Amino acid sequence: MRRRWHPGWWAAAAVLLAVLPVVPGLESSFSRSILTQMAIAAVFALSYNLLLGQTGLLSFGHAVYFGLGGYAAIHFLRAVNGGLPIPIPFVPLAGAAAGLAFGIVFGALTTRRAGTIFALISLGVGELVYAASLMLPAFFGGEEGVTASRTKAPHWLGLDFSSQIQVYYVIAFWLLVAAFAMHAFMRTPVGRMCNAVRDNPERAEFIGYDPQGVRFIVFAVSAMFAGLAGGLHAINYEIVAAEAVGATRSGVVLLMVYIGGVTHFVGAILGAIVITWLQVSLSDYTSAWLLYLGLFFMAVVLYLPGGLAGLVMLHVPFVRARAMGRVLRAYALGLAPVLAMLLGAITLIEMAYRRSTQPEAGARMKLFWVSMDTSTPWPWLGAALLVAAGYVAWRWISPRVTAAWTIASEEVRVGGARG
Amino acid sequence: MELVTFSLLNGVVYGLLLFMLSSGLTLIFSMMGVLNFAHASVFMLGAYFSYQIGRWIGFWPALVLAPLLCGLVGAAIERYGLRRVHPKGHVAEILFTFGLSYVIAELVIMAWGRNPIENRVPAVIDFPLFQLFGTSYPFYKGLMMAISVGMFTFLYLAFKRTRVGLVIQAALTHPQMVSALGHDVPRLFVLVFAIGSALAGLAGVIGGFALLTEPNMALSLGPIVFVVVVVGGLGSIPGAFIASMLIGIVQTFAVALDYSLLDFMHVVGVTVTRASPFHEVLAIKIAQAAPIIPYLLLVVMLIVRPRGILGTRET
Amino acid sequence: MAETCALRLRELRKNFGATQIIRNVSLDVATGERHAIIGPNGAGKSTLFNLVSGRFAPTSGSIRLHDEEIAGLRPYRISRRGLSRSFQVTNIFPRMSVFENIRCGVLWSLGHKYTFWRNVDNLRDANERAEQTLEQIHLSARRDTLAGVLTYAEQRALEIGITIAGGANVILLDEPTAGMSRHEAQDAVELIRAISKGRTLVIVEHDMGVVFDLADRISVLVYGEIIATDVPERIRENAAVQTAYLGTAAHA
Amino acid sequence: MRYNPLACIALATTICAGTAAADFKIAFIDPLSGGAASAGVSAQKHLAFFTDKINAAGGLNGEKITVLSYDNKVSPQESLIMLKKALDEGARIVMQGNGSSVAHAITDAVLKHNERNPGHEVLFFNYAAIDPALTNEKCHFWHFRFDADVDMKMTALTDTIAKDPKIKKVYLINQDYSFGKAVAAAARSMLAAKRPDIQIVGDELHPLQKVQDFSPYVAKIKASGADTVITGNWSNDMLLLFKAGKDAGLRMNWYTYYGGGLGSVPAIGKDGVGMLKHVTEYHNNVFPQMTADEVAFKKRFPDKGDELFYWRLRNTFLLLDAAAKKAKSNDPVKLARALEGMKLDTPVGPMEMRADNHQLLQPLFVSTLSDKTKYDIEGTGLGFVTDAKLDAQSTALPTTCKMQRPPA
Repeated sequence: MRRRWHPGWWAAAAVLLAVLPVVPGLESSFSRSILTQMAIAAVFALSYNLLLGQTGLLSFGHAVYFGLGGYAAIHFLRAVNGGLPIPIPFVPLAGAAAGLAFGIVFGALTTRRAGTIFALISLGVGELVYAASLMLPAFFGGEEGVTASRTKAPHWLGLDFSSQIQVYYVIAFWLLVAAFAMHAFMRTPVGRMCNAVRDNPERAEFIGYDPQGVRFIVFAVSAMFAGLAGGLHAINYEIVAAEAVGATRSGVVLLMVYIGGVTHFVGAILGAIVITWLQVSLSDYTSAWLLYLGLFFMAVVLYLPGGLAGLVMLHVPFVRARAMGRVLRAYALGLAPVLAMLLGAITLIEMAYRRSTQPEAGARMKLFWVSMDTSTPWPWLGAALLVAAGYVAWRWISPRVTAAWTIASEEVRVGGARG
Repeated sequence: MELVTFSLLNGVVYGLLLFMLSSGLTLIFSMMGVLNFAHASVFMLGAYFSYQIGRWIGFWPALVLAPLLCGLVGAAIERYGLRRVHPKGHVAEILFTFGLSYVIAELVIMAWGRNPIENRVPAVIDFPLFQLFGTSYPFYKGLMMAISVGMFTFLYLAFKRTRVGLVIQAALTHPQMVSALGHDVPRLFVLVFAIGSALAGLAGVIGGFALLTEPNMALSLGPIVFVVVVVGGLGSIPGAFIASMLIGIVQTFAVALDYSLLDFMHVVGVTVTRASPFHEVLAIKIAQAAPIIPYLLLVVMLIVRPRGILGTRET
Repeated sequence: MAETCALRLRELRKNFGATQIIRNVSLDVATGERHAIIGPNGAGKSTLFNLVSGRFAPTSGSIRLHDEEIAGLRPYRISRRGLSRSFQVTNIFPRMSVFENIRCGVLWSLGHKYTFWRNVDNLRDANERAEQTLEQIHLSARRDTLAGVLTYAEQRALEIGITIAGGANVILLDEPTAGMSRHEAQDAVELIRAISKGRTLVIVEHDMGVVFDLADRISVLVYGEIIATDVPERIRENAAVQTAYLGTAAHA
Repeated sequence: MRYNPLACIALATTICAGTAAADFKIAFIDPLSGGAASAGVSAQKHLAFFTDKINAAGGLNGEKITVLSYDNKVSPQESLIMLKKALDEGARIVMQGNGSSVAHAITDAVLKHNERNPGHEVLFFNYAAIDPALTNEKCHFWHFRFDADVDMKMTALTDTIAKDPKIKKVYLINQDYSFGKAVAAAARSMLAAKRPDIQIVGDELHPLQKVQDFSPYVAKIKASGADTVITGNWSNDMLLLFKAGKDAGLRMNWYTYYGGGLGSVPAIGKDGVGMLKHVTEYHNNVFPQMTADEVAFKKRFPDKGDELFYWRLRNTFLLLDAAAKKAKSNDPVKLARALEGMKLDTPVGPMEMRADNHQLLQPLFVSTLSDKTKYDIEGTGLGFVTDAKLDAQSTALPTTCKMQRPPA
């Protein structure tokens, strides 16, 4: 975050967003709706990272502002259907306004504290708003939620926004605007003070800043962008239901931002893409997808605090110093045992799942193009053996991998000094 | 009059259940500062272990073995997981246990399937303890109350009176100094986490009869456990006990009150027409909102008095 | 007439539970004066700083900064009134660059406060002041490295840099040269002398060489009480000070 | 161009769309993981069973039915994404049941899809979401419901209550969301009409899936002196309510919607005998002998928890098969027209798909738990025995549905 992204990056991102839905293989309406969902998730994740990554505030109730923004936008869209002459692309702004308003109201309560206490207050507020959403059908529409239509609205530049591609471009536009605005926000005085309050709230107080004031401003701004994301959700799905403020959505955005990488701006976007894809597609391949997601999350917390973006950025110096070849060779070395372990573990998990949740589907089962009979002990033994062998091989090879790694980083350092 | 005594008794029973649930977490959170999101999952494991052991061997051995097993699970979690995460700060600890709660729920599905299992109250303790105005109270609820009080005394004494308790307390704020004095702090943390998890397991054995034993049990229990610990006050066992009693009784009495703000305003002479937007909010009866009262209490307490009722510190 | 006294403490007391740390301290620091506070370990020097800078609220007594009462105010209110302090234990922003650490110290005093509509790289006044301060503490070469990876002495210099960056007219330095080598301490003294021109300086220091080199007046704090306040020469001969420092041996 | 992580990640997730084979695709969108998975997985088994039966008999007009299952985790947003995936893969019928919130999301999306894509229409078969709005103010030509709605089931329950003179005081307890409120409202209006002498001594709403301990509510029911409880609670809220009642030794007539649901009968156990009643379109003791379908279902799915629970899915596929033969085409629009107003006979009596609001009228049974039945539930030794049977026509209720039909 130290240097400002020079315009080239933003242009590249804009071109990429424009090209994506017409890339062969991505132009089916399902793929486009996934891309749209990833864009919405990216805006939401970026807004959450303003809190977690930039100001060190762990919130368990960020979906409140997403959902309330969504409800405001859908009610606004209903007004548009009733004749208000506002074109569709401007409807998400109603969500942003609602997000800001509720961010200010709840922010005044929540940002009085930081750390664990802040997390618990946000948890409490999240539970209260979710319970209220089921008890107040007038605004929240009860169980069936609130619906509206994005075609019964004034056309704008000749577009009627009925097709998925048009909605995608509206949402991609807002993603670009929101990302640019949030990135710029971090470059303002109060944005810099967010990092200061994250690193050392006490010292921030001795240079004239009230940490609660800084937390309050970033909370309101983050709630505004979460509301914007809610607004995008509203125009994309044309329905907002109580789950929009639910605890699961708060949990998912936390997974996205942490797995993506809290320390880098692009981390939240990366996390949004990966987790949205996992959520939608992985559940088709295996019913144990939540187990894999949980294990993947714990591995990131343990071994990859920088997240995926951190992992990528870790390798940038290698690429620059052209030492990447050595690093890749080191990885290749360690790949075989790790793969063996993974394969064995996945087989064990899938077999156990088949026996406990689908007994009637019989004992025979096909996994990785290999069919096996789970009632006989052999596949279980085989898989366990695979895991054990993989582990032993990894213990034997890992010193070589780390050695190769240190040589490569040595090269970079020396290269760096020479360059 | 009958309703009042019932509400009071039900409130106490529910309060003791809440304390039993959160006693392990009180120990872990106040001694290690770890906000264990997976605490309810270990509680669920306790229920499943007691069901499984109960079917193989019988209820009484299960009452002893299930908590021990959960203690081992807790020790493994601290030793192979949390130990690496401690230096990364409280946020990383919370996130680690957050991921762990997903994993434990799926592992339970992998072992026992998705549907609720019939964790019926075993015959040996399935008889009414006493009758009150025609309502019978089962023995297992009596056993639960006894265990809950037992846990309180054990924790209170161990925490304050024994040397180990004091050493652990010191290790929380000054780990380097305590290890300099010759105590193996990492092993202490494993011990604390194991005891906390064993308490959760014990609570699970009985809780499994009162609640539903199913993979979603931990999620549906949800954050009620944190409410008890935080409202009670960080680092205070008596605080947690008072908080669980308070929540249990207030929530039970709230269910008995069928009045809403609207009725109150009528009494005061202010009428709110059905058309006004506030009518819907004011018409919510206290009984309707009863189960979310703990979260209201949590938010208000954290803002007004983050130390909680008897807490000694804020984080 | 120009105000004579920048800082005035009257019957200041602070106790934690039963133990009394600061017992009835009264002290005047004239504007533009360089005042040193010395005393054995545990005399309450840091606690006194914490009371004046608002980190702790005093149990009783008054603290007046430029004739305005500041006892019990939050640190950011006191800092905004022109009082800035450094810490004995380094207290910087580890995951921000050295330049950013300094620039954060500058932002409030230049009136940027909570602006979120202007890019900080375009604030010429803030960037110039930060570069200037960076120059003063000789850390320009380490401009873009993360503060957390600096050496101990560099972090101590940065600590002073953040304190003086805001241009406060009353500066409190809590053992600025602690842990520095002779050469580094000498540089630090030159720096302190330079930045305290035209400003009021209160410094807590153990290194008597630095104290006698810098201070116009010295106060000696022992067990929460000021036993003497005078010019350096007289403090050196003062019997009470010697017994406090050297124990009873002085009478032999 | 500098290394841009965004580009490489997006390309790596190329998702290839399935090729549309020439068979009749039905998309089944329901929870298959997470909390409500047991209901979704059970329905999935019923679909597999009944579609295999039709395929064995040659399929629909020669096209084999294939069921595409999508896990929506009871989330409206996930369901809409899965719906798009199903439409891409050429599904012609979408089936869903768990959660009115999901049903409303799908019915709204299907209507908009069909309006915006003439010629690629899709039908929505709703087998379990019983919010009355779906066949009244929110009705449309493409939505068919194969389960009696809240008001129809309440008619059956209140008819049985009306015939029982011993019932004097009724206590209503429901979940605090649109479904629970609909149940309470229907109970109030119908009891007032049929038995004005019955006193409603309690009308309780509690948050959905949030209450851990129902003993305070049981105490309130006892204190109110009620002799009967009417509730629409389902899954945990039903099981925990029964458990608290059993612990407190509460002897009460239970009139429920989902009292026979998975885990409910084991929860109430012997206390429910003669007291627990529920309204369903079938139960396993309607006939002295188990029907052929139930035997075949039991053979294929031997697990204790897997009963042929959704009889209405059997009716659904009977109607679909008949409609395909009548329309002699598998085009959704023709199928829908054929389905409207169709009458069919079933072992339990005639059923009719109403033309005006696409609500299926089928016989409803009010049955009571008893320990002397031939077939039991979940191995508890307890089963349901029929109290009253309402034939299809008597369950019909007036509708406010104003349906716009596509041009002929």
